[in-house]
Amino acid sequence: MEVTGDLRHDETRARLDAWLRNVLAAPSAEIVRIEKLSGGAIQENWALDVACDGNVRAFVLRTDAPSGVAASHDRSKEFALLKAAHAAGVTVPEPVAYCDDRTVIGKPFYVMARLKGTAGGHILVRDDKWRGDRAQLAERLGAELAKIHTIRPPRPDLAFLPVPARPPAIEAIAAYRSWLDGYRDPRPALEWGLSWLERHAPPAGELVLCHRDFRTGNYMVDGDRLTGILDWEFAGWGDPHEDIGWFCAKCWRFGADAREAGGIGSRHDFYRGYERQSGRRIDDRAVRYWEVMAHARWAVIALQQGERHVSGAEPSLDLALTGRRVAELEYELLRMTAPETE
Amino acid sequence: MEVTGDLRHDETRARLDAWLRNVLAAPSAEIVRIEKLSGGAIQENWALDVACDGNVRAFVLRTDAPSGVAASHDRSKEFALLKAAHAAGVTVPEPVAYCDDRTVIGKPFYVMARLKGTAGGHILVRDDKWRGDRAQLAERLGAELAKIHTIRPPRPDLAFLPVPARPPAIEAIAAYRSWLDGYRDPRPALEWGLSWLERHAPPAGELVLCHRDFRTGNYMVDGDRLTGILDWEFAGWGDPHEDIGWFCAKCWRFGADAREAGGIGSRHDFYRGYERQSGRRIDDRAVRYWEVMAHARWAVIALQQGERHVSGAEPSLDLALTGRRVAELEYELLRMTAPETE
Amino acid sequence: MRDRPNGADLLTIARETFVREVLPTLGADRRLAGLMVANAMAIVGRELAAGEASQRRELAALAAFYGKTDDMPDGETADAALVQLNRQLADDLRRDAFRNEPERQRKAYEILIETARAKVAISNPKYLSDPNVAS
Amino acid sequence: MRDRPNGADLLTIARETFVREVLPTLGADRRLAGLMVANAMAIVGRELAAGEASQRRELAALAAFYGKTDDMPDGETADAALVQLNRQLADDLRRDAFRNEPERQRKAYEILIETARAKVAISNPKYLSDPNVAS
Repeated sequence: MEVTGDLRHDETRARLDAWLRNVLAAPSAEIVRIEKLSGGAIQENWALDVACDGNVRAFVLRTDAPSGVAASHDRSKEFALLKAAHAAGVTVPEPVAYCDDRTVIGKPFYVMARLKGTAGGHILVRDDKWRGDRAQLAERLGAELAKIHTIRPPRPDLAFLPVPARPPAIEAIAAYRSWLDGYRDPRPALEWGLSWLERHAPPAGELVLCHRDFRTGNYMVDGDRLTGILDWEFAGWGDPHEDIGWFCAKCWRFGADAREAGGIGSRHDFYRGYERQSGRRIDDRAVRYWEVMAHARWAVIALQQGERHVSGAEPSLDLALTGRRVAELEYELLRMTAPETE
Repeated sequence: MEVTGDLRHDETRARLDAWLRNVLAAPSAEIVRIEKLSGGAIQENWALDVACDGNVRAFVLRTDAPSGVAASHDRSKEFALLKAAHAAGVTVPEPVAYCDDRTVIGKPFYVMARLKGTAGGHILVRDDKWRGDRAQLAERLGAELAKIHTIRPPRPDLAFLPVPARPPAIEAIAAYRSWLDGYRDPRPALEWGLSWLERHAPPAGELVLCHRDFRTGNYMVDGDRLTGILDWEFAGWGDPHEDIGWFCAKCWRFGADAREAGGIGSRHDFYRGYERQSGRRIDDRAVRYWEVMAHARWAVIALQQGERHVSGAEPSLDLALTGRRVAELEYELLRMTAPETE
Repeated sequence: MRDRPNGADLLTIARETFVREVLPTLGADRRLAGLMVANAMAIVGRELAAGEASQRRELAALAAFYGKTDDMPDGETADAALVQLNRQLADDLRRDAFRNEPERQRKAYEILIETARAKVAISNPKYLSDPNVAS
Repeated sequence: MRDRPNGADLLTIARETFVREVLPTLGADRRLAGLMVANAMAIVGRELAAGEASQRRELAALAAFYGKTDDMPDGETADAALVQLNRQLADDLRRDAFRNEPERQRKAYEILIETARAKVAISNPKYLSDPNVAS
């Protein structure tokens, strides 16, 4: 049997229809529209409209893109994370089913509900484009993150997530250094930042499920309403301040630097939402530390993205331009770690 | 009174209508369509449809572009040349009238009949685009050129054309050297070519009206039929072989190098048309000399075009790219003048 | 000798033509691609216009830092020297070698931030002019 | 040290994206502008990829021709030296100075045609590969 990667292929569609009938336990299920969604440098996302029991249901099918960066979970693990978050009351796309059978579309995939709205960071941060209540959204996102952080080890369903042996910051620094050891060029600015991070690393604290890409651009908003937190492929056990720092870091404000919480709200609103939901105080100094780490991490990821293009594995203007963003991330990392501040 | 350069302006159109009524000696004349034609780096050309005596007549209005290169005649002289060619039986757009009155459109202009067909060099030379009889067209163009060359000094109507004191080749070499003296960069390859041309210059012969831009791209073809020779602004007294060489030079074959006559026909067909019409033999060696000169001249013109962009006088990608074509013209010039051939 | 217009000039007019005549006519599904193309042209244009000056500055600063100013290499040799010196600095920083030498630490930082600033001036100069960013 | 992808690589992928995703969608009235943009990007990309090598070759050849090989300048000094040597050659050729020195004449020609060929390899390499042109 030939398996084609293009889901629009007739035979692939027919196999997918059969699989959907089975997982939906429906007498009939037929894909009436299928369309590749843009974005997703690491995964491929397809929008499916499925006629089922007299209704048309909107799904997303998520599978691997031709090449992925390191540290990304495979689809089965991502699906387990999505189920765990859903069970913890986090606003996420409802998980439908995971498929390991490569005879369906040629690679593993899972299906979840398709959310309404936009995730576009540049749209959400710009005053002239989005007119929702930003304070409310920031507070709501803080509360959502607090819910994610209620997921804690040990969790048999998430047993695939390694439990860090050292403090999470030290683990991260080691991982980035290890990657840099295999990278073709020396990056002294990044090394500077990593050594600063090592000197200032917080001790090990309580471990929670960190989303690890919780930021503007990775949640969906429909009008005023948050419809879901997306992109769970980097999640793992870590320091809760890591997610808060990633969300607030300057490199994820899409140019709306004055709104320190993801370019959409004040840090105060976001913190309040988190603190109310969790009943705990945020350690602002720890968050600031993880904002420095955020720039180091994003710089490493941007180097990895650039390398996917440069190596010839996946020639792409988007990846190439991301590679050239490393400069501003290193520059900001240096600005945050000047010798005067020690 | 304000005069605008845009002929689509209502008041300008009304003044143009009045002027047309007068020169056409028509009770009524009204422009029903006016459109700027593309191309024309040196002149602006406008297509006019004029309702006149119950018919719609098709005209071209020709005037100066914002900046022009050296050695181009003003519109009054160009109009005189067009009239002379028309009177000599050359296939040209019928001249209508010249206007020196700057209150009409703000600058001098003239009007001539608008020809049908295409002048596009790349279209005419490509087998997959133009299916006309190329042998016939090449012969016809040879005959047309011979008719142009029947116009000889003295001509009171063309008294503005300087009579060269030295052999035309020597005049040309002196003019290009003089221009190079004012150019910012040294061009040793061009100097090499010009010195070769000086060493091999033919003596003064009979003077004829040279069109000086008689080449594919400057005549109009409608289906199989030649409808007119265009672009008279460079014409002057010179050696008839100059025009023949310009037409046959490799740099004007639009890539169809095997068809030595302008990329559209064989040299033999073109020569035959010329010789039959003129009753004279073409001196092939002289033509080859002028083909070398053609490359030197085109290189100088391309430098001038490039300089219009580089100087900031007229920023233009088209002009900029023409500037970078100098390299291949100098390369060909060198190939035609290798030391072995002396 | 380079012909005119040179690469930087040619790329500038090509980008202007693209932004003025082509980009506004693109369909919504091609606009992002068009903007990325324009951005890449701008980056490369700035890189061309800047030439080798900042590479030379970086090399001179690093060579001075490591006391290797005797003979400054050039061309491909310079590229290799730049990689080698940056490798040395990266290794030293990994080991936190200047931890107890505040003056050397500060000097290394100056080289790093100047180099980073020069790179951002090529890749995204708006980042440097943003009032929220200026130091 | 330059970040990756470097200018030449970035321009190449930008041009590929433009030619593949943007150019085919252009209206007939924008096609010529689009083709010119693609052509300019190709020229600049080749110029970037070629780097300074042919400039250095040209300078070395001219310096040898005029017996000035003692110390080869670099960077902007090299550009100035290249202009000055080309000016000298242009002046000599204007005066036909090598008319009675066939060997020098031939040597000058070799420098000229090699320089011209290197320029065409940047501006229009198809011209060099055309079977009607190859020498």
